[in-house]
Formats: sequence, C-alpha cells, structure tokens
Amino acid sequence: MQTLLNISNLCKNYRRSTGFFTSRQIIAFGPVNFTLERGKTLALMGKSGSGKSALIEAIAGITKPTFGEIYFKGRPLSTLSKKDRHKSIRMIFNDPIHSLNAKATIGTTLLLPLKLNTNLLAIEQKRQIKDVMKLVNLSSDYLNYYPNILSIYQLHQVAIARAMILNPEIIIADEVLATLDISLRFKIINLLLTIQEKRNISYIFISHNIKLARHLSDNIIVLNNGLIIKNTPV
Amino acid sequence: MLNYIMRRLGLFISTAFILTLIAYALHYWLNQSHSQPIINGYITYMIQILKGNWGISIIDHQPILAKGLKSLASTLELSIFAFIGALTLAIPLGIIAGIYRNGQIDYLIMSTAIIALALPVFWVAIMMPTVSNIFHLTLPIDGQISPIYEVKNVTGFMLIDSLFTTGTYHFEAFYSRVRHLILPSIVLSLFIFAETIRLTRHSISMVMKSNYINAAYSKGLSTVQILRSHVFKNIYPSIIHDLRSNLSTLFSFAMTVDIVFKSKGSGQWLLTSIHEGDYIVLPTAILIIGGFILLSSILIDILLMLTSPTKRITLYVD
Amino acid sequence: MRIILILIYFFLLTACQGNESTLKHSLVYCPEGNPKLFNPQLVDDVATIDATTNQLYNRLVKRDQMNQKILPDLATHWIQNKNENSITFFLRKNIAFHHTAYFSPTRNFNADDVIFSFNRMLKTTNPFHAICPLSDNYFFNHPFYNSVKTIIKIDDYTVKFLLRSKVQYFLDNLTDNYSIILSKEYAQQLLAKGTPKNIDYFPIGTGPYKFKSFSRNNLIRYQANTKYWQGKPSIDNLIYSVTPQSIQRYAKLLSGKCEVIIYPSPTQIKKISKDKSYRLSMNSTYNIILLAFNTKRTALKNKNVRHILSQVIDKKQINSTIFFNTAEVVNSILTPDSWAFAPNLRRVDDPSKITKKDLALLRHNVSKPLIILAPKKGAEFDPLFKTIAKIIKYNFDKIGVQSKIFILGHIDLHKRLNSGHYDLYLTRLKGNPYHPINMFIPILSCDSKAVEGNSARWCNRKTQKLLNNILTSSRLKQKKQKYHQLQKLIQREYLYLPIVHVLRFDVMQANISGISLNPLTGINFFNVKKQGSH
Amino acid sequence: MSINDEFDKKQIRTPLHYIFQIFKKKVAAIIAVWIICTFLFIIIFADFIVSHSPSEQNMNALLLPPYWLKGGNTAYLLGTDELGRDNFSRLIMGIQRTLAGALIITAVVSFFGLILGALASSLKNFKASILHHLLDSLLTIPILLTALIFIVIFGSSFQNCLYAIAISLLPQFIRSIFLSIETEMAKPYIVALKIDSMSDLQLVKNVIYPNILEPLVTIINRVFTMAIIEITTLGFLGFGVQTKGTELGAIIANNFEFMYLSPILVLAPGITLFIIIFSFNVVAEGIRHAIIEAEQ
Repeated sequence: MQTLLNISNLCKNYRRSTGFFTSRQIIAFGPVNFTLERGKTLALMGKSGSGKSALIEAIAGITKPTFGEIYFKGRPLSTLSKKDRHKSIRMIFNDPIHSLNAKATIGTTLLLPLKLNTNLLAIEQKRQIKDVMKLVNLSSDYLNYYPNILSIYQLHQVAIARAMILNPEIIIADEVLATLDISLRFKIINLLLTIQEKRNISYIFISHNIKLARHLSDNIIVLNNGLIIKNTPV
Repeated sequence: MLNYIMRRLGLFISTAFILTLIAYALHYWLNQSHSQPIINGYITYMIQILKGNWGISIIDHQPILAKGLKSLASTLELSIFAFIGALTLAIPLGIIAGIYRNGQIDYLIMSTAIIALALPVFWVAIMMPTVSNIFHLTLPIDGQISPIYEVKNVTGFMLIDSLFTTGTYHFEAFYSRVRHLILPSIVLSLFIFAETIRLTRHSISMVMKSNYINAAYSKGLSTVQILRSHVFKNIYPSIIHDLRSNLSTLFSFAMTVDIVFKSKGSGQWLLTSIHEGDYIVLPTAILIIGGFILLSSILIDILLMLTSPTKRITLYVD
Repeated sequence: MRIILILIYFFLLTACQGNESTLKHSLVYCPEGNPKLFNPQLVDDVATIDATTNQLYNRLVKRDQMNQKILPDLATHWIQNKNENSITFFLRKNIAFHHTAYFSPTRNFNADDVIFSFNRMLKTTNPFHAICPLSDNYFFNHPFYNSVKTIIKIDDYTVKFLLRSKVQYFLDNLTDNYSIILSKEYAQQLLAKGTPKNIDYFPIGTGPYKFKSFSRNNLIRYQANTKYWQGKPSIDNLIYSVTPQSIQRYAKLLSGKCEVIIYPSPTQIKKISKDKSYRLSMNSTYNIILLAFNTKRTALKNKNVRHILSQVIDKKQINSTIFFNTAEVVNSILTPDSWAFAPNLRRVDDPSKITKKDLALLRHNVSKPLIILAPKKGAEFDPLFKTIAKIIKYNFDKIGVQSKIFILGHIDLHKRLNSGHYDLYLTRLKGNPYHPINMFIPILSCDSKAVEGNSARWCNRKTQKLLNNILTSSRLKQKKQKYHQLQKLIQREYLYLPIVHVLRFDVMQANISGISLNPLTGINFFNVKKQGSH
Repeated sequence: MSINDEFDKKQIRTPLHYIFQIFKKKVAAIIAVWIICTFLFIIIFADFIVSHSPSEQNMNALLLPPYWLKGGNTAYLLGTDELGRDNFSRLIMGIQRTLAGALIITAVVSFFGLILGALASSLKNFKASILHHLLDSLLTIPILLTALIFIVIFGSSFQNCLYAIAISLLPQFIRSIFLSIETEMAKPYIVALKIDSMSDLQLVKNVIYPNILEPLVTIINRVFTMAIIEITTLGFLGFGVQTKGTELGAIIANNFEFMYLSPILVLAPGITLFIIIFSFNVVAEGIRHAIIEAEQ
C-alpha cells in the first residue's frame, strides 16, 4: 500500500484589515495531519465554516498554506511544478453548471487541460478525450455541444470527465452529490466507484451526509474550527 | 461600522494625496522657473495650500480659492436643482416601465430615455432659448440672477444668499434666482433623467422577479403596497450608487451647461481663465473639483452604508 | 416629491411679478466688454470710457453735443491772456467727492485736485504717474503732454495753466475723456495706506454716479450720487451687465434683461429699426478697421506687391457680409467728418485692374503663404476679425496667393507682433477727430513699436519730419495740408489699408430717454429717465 | 485557440452566431445599423459626396435658405452660411471629421483599455493598490477638465483634442473593464480553469473577455458617446482651431450668431449629431439584449 498524500502540520491563516491601520489574524484551519493511501477514499466532514473548503483548496493548489507541508508520494508538493501538481491532483466542483465555461464546447473544455499540461500530439489528445468520454459513459457527439443544452446528469459526467482527463492519482470531490436527487446520486456514485476500480484512484470526498460517507469511504475525518476532532477508519 | 468609516477615510486621505500630487505636477509644469528641487517644492506647495494661499488670479487679482469655491457653489446649485427635477420625474417613470416590462408603455418610456441620453448637452443648451420662445416662456436665458438684485456673498450659494435680501427685495431676488435655474437645470437633468429611468427600471424588474415579491403577492398585497414596502427600499441604493459613480461625468456636463448659460459656474470660471491665459487656475480646479467629487463619493458611500447596511458596496479597492 | 413639484409651480407663478420700485429705479446696460480699469486717463477703449468718463467723473469743461461749443463743467468760467499762452480757470464751489464704503471725503473739490489730476499725467515724479502698468506709454500719447508747461494754483478755487500750444487746442483737450478730475485727498490716503493702485480700481470722482462694486466679466454696479451738484439722477442703481456676444445681448434685450445694449447683432439691426418698442441710436465712432502690411517682410518689401494685394480686397463685400451694410467703406484712416480728412483719395480696391504682369510680380515675390494675423476678440464692436480675415484669404485665393490665418489671444498676439513674424495684421484704429496726430504718431513713427500701433513697421525720415511739423505748427491750414500729405503717403506706400468705418449702435427700450452719446467721451446716463413700468 | 477544429463533424451554432440570429430580429437595431452604415459610407466617400469644397466661399450666395424654402437653390441643398459656404458640404465634412475622430478614440481607448484592464486585474497587493488609487483620483477629475488641461499643455488643435479626450476617457474605461473582470473572476468556473493550469492573462484573454461581452458593449458604447460629445463640446468651445476642414461642434459655434436668420445652420449639425449618437446607442442596446436573450 502506497501512501499518496501525507499532510503534516498544515495551517492556513489570513489577515483581515479591521481599520485603517489595524488588522486581525484569522485561522482557517490547522495544524492538520493525516494521510491518504492509493485507491482509498477519504471523507471530510464538518459544519460550514469548519475550514474544510480552505483545506481542500490548499490541497488542490488553489491557495497556498501558511505553514506546514503536503507530501505527495513522499515529495513536498511545493517542490513540484504547477503542471505536475495539477496533473496528479484534480478536483470536481460541487456545481457543474457554474464550473463549466458556458462559452466553450465540451470538447474545448476537455481539451484545454491536455493542451496546457501535456505535450501530447493532436491525435493522442483526441484519443484520450474519446477514452475519457467512454469512461464516463458519454457519447462523443456531445463534444461539440455547449453546456447549456446538456442535462444536469450529463453535466456531472462532463465534470468527472474533466477531472479524469489527465489521469490523476487523487480526485477531490467537493459536495458533488448535494444538488442531485437520489436516483441520479446513486448513478454518479456508481460511476465514481467504477472509475476508482478501473484506474485505482484515491478520492477525497467532502460531504454532509454521514451515511453516504460511511458507504463510500475508508476513512472519515471530522473538522471543527479548523482542527481535526475525529479521524476514524470505517 | 466604525471600521468601515475609518477605511473610507483612509481611502479618502490616500486618494486626496494622489490628487495633490497631480495638481502639484501641473503646477510645476506651469511654473517654468524652478527654484527648488521637486520634493521640497511639493512640501512648500502643500504648506501654502493648507494655509489657504492658493494663489491670486493674474487677471483680476482676486484670490483663486474664493473664486473657485464660489463657482463650484453655483454649479452645485444647478446640479442639485437638476437632480431634484430629474429624479421626481424619472423614478415614477422607471417604476412604471419596470412593472410593465416589455409592454407598450415600457417601450415608450425607454425610447424617451435613450433619446434624452443621445441629445448633445451643449446643443440642447443653445437651442433652449429658442425652444422656450416657442412655448412663450419668458424665462431668463443666461446669468445667475437678474443684475438688478444685489446679493451679498454669504454662503456662496446664490439661492440661500438671496434669502438674506428679503429685507430689500422681499422674495424677488430668490424668485429671480430660481427662474434663472430653470432652463439650465432642464438641460442638465436630461442625462440624470435617462440614467435614472434605466436604473430604476432595471432594479424594479430584478426585484419584481425575485421570490419574496411573489410571496408578497401571494399574501394578497396590491402592487402599490408591494412597491411601497419592498421595492423602494431595494432600489434606491443601486440608483444612488450608480449616480455616484457617474458624478464626474455629470460634473462635466454641468460645466458645459454653465458655460453655455453663462451662469458663473466652474465651467465658465475655467474657460474664461484659460482664454485669458490664467492657467494657474488649473491645479486649483483639480484640487477643488476633484476634491469635491472625491469627498461626496465617500460621503455617499458612508451614507449608503448607514441607511442600507446589507448593501456593502466596495467599488473602491481597499 | 409632490411638495417639490408644487413649490416649483408656485415659483413659476409668482416669479413673473417683479418688484416695481426696484425695477423702476434701476437701469441695466449691457456693454460688450469689461472696463480695463476705472480711469479714462489711462486707457481709451470704448468699454472703459463708457463706464467711467461721464458717469464717475467731471471735467473742467465739456462740449455741447449740438453745436460743439465748449461749456463750463467744474470750472464756472475761464480767462485767457492775450498771447494765448496761459489760461485761468475759476472753479465751482461746494462740489463734493463721492462718499463710498472705501472713502469719506473731508473736504470739497478745490484747486489741489485739479493740479493733482493733471500732474499725474504730466510729471514723471508724481507717485501716481507710473503705478499702473497700462500707463507705461499711454500718458506720452496724450496731446496734453506737449501742450502744458506748468499748472499754478492761484487760490483754492483758481488755477492757471501755462501753455505751449494754442488755447483752443488746449480747451479741446480738456473736453476729451482723459481730462477728468480725481480727488487728491483720496490719493493721499491711498498712498499712506500703501495701496496707491486702488486709485484706478476703486474710483472716486464727482460725477453723477458712484462706484459700488465690480466683478469681472459680469457686473459693474453704480449708485446714484445723491449729493451730485446738478441734482440726483433719477436712476438709483446703474448696472452694467457685461455680455460679450452680440447675439446674446440681443436676446437679453428682447427678454428685458438688458434695457440698453451696445452693438446689437448686425444681422438684427434692420429688424430693430422697424420695431417700435425699441429705439436705435447710430453714432460715428471714428473707429476704422484696417489691414497693416508689414513692410519689413521679404514678400511685402516691394510697394507694388502691397498695391496689388490692396486692390484685391473687396471692402464692399466685407461691409455687406459682416456688417450687413451698417458700416461705411473708407479710403482714409480718418473718417469723412474729421477736419483733417483728405477728400480726394483714390479707391484702391478694384480687382479688375489687376494685369497679368501684376500676377507675375506676385508670383515672383510671394513664395510662402502670407501670414494674416488678427486678434481673437475684437475688444469693442464684435467686428468678427476672424470672418474678415477669411474673406481676405478668399480674395487672395482668387489671384492665387496662398495665406494662413492666425487668430491669437492678446498675449500670443503681442509676442508675435513684437517678433515681426507676420505679413498682414488686421486690426482697428481708434480715431480722434480733433487731434488726428494722436492716430498718426503711433502708426507711423519710428519710435512706435508694432504693439503700440506701428504694425506696418514703417520708419522713414521724411515721415518723421512731417509728423514733427504737425506737432510744432500752429496754423490750421498748414496742419490740414500736412495731414492730407500723411493720408496720401499711407495710400501711396500702401502701409495700411483702411477697410471700413464702424458705426456705433446702441439700442434701448422705448420707455427709456435721456441717454446721450459722444464718440469721444462715451455714453452718458446722467439724464436718463424711465417711463412707466416695462 | 482553435480547439473546435478537431470536432467539426457536426457544427453546432456558436454563441456568437446565435446572438446574431436574435439581433437580426430587432427591427429598430437593424434600422440603426443601416443608418450607421450610411454614416460610415459618408466618412469614407465624403470627398466624393460633397458638391463644393467646404471652405469655398461664394459671395453672391450668402445665408441662403435650404433648397426647399423660398429663395433656396438646388446647388446648395441646405443653403449657405454667412460666407457663402455650402452647408451641406460642410456638414458632410463635419460628420467625417467628428465621427472618424470619435471612432478612432473609441478604438484606441478600447485597445489600450482592454490591455490595461487585464493588467490591472492581474496585479497583486502593493502595485494593485497604487494603480487603483491612481485610477480613483483620476476618476474624480471630470473629463472636460482633464481635456482642458491637456489642451493647455499640448496646445489647441483638433489632433490634440483627440489625444486629450482619449487620455481622459481611459481611466473610466479601465475601471469599468476592471470591475467587469473582477465580477467574472469570482465565478466558480474560473477557479476550475485555474486548476486546469490556465494563467491569469490567458484567462482574461480567452475566457473572461468573451464572457463579459454584454458589459463590454455598454462600456464601449459609453466611450463612443462621451468621445463624440466631448469632441463637439471642445470644438464648440473653440478649442481645436482648424483652418482646413471642419467639425460639427465648431460649425455650431460658428453659426450660432446667425441662428435667428437661418435656423438650419444650427439645427442641421445638431440633429445630425443626435442621430449619430442615437443610432449607436440603439445598436448597442440591441446587441446587449441579444446577448442577454442568447444567454437565457
């Protein structure tokens, strides 16, 4: 069993100005320590404002932590290039409607990460896009469509495809299931689990639903006021 | 709240500082002889400014600051008049257009607004006497007040000052001032009128679409009641906010209008000074007019914040 | 909101009624420009003279409008000695100076004031001689300067002038706008306070109106002098509302905001003359619009080139286009009603006389576009110098002469005039019917700079001699002959091309009477009366 | 980025195409487009349209009325001015100058404004703070005052008027663009694209600008309107002295004196000015509405 992610003493503070000359330190989370192993699933739970969003943003590379380090396969993430980092850790956003560029076709959206992060030839890019579409059970015809004519389930499929396109090792899913109704929810879960099986990926789930978290994950972490108050294997 | 006000004040100070730098740069450029290094020059300049020595006009040997402030007061009076006139008309029209969105009335009102926005200010201003002639209105076409009335400069605002003369002229001087304000403020109000209609309509239709208005309807409230209780509260901050960000454009138009109507405002002050080669008024104008617009924007921000705390407008980057 | 609407409506309704008494005792006159200052000793533009001479001051003597006889004013009578080299004036008693916010006189007018007023112009040692930057060279141009030796105080009410010139000329001088009487007491007070300059900006005189306030480009307020020795004027408040644009003045006349205006828009003169609710008055101004040829420029050095160019310019066209035929086309810089006018000058503006040879000469000489210079704003009569310049350019274009027009504000204009970098200068010349020498010296003398009038940059020994002869000669006939010579010289050499003589037009509402106008001393509001309400 | 090329088997209508479809249905906007085309035609072919040189004086035909009135002459469609110059030709040349000037200003301000707006949004911390304070203070100075200052510094000519107006409109443009970019930047899809390794500048260029078309149209239209109003205002006030050619504001100022004699002298250029501004506003509104409808 390989340890993919090792988070040690990770902290995030920021300053908010309270007057013309004064400012206050606010702690978003930390110090936080946990590990994630290959092929395993981690659920991150907590009330809103508990710091879980800030934590995944730090892991996904949207923000920089103030203190501490994230080790990916034993290497500190900060020494990795931006490309490598984005290739290995991808994210699925909670709202597929607003996380897709309305002015770009599905094909463009899927092509963009390949263009920016890999040096593949055009044919290989095309092949990879078709592969990933097959992976998420979408017809290649959709590649020419704009997001506004797709159904919500299809949009979720696209969002997953987008995360998968770079063959990442970790996927962070931010409350992906919150906006879906029950039947679709299970469809998505099944899809995600199938993919995990096929490609041996690790997931970090953020969820409010404790039942769902138990069902899905190998480990549950509960955050409160930025600190881990519970870290229990299922 | 206090924090917010403190931040606005901080913003005011830093922006005002840059304004003085711009004014000083211009002052430096206009004064060809430089006896001091730039930084020392700036300090001396600022000391003079803070002491109130803003220079003397080379044309009539009057202190520039006093003249600038007096002309600013005249332009302000005109603008306030135009605002009152435009808002009293535009808000109801905007509300009607917003309620009957995409209907005939809406179309008519919006066309009027676009026409008003497309009329070139100075041209309307020079056509105004002719237009008022056609309607047989004997309204004064230029100046601040009939020269017959002698009004002492107390506050600088002619309208208020004219009230001090009631002993000699009863209310004649005041009426005269009001009559002199009518035509120019009609011209100036076109822009405010059009902008306000557009904004009101937009806000109204946004508000009318929202859920809580539907809820209010379902409670059985009439349109008028809903307007009174919900809509006004929700639209005025955005209207004021937008007009606030258009203050300097508005001032530009007000200057044009007072040039054409010769109403002794900032525009005419600047224009005659430039024509007569008294360029030293330019840095002063930057400080007075820029300072005024800055101060009023920040005051409006604070007032908006006080009256409608939910609408935290941060147009300025802190 | 509703309240505001009602208020506005209320204002509109009530504002139509004016306050009767304020209106009846006020008169609004709309001149074209600001007075440069409040002392006609120093400047002689129409705006200054209109605002000062007759309103604020008195002179020792004045001229009858009708028969040109000289009448007493502050002097009751005068005696001249047999040799005609001195004259003694007996002064009126109990004449009070203005009592204003800035000066309270402790004594009445007397001989000291007369001596002070004239010595300010004559004596360079007088502390008030050079305080005003405008007076630098102007005092020297006064005919006075050469005609008076000294002034002697005999007693408080008797003054004797020892003269260099003839008494008659001297009396003529005394009727002119600059011979006004100032208060010596006021001058001394100002000197003590260290603000001598105020003498020209906060005037004190003995005239029918006293100064109240002045704001540039806006208003002058005068108040009736209740102690005026000829009786208090019937108007309490005399207001000058400065309105530079003629169309604006006309509009203000129609709307009743101006009761008297100067120079209505020339396009409207015909209309006004037919309208019975207004009265139009037309007067000679002795003002000439003329084009100066810079004789020092390579292109214009040749007299014949100047001649051809003069021929091209269509004066009649200028008169009809710009003045709507309200001006007079002239051939001399003197107006026909002047005694020194040379009657038999030729017309030069005849383009049909230009031959092919002339055109060849032009082509040979004029290689670069000619620079036509003109002031931005005609200080007095809205002559639309710009339009005149355009017509001249158009005339030149017709014969293939290129030209460029430069319309400059006075600072840039002076710079360019001093530098001499111009070919033609379009300007106006203020006339003087009694002493034409005052016109000729500035434009022809070697000592005179382009800014002072010699924009042709003419300097010629013979001309100089001729000018000196006129100054020294005393016989009228001889003088007349010399003046004729000068006028012919200007035409023969093509130094200045006189274009039109501008007439002065004033329009007043029909209920206003008693305004008198003198081309030299300007408008006079002393006897003005307003009948009924408007 | 021509990513689409590889999937062009079944072309779906692009958003731009879709917007155009909606726009075509707006009658008023289409009429306005044709009016603008006419004006553009005038700009390009002005020299061929005019029957007289705008500075050609005819002293035998002063202040003629338009041809349809008594005393009019078909040689002078709109009559003549006080120097016998053809009003129609002057109007055409005036339109050419004024409108071309305004379009150039709009193009230049938009070009630099889009670049600087993108830069402004990518600046961080201290530099951003300085830039925004500078913008704030520039924005407090009214355009007319800024223009007058630049004219005093550079001297008065038509060209300098254009520079002055362009410079004074730039801060407004940058601020508006910056605000639109900021609102767009805060949207979730931008974060998603950032994780796709897109840099800020690429984002602004390829993603944000196409997505803020609607506010962009409004901002550019505002710049155009202000530019044309300021050009004519400065011309009217007598700045931008021109010996050759003419400009609508200057024509109005020049003819002002003769308004009572021949009203067409002031009416024609004023109404033309109004039609120009009005048509551009209508087209801009049309485009804006088409974009909004297309997005829905």
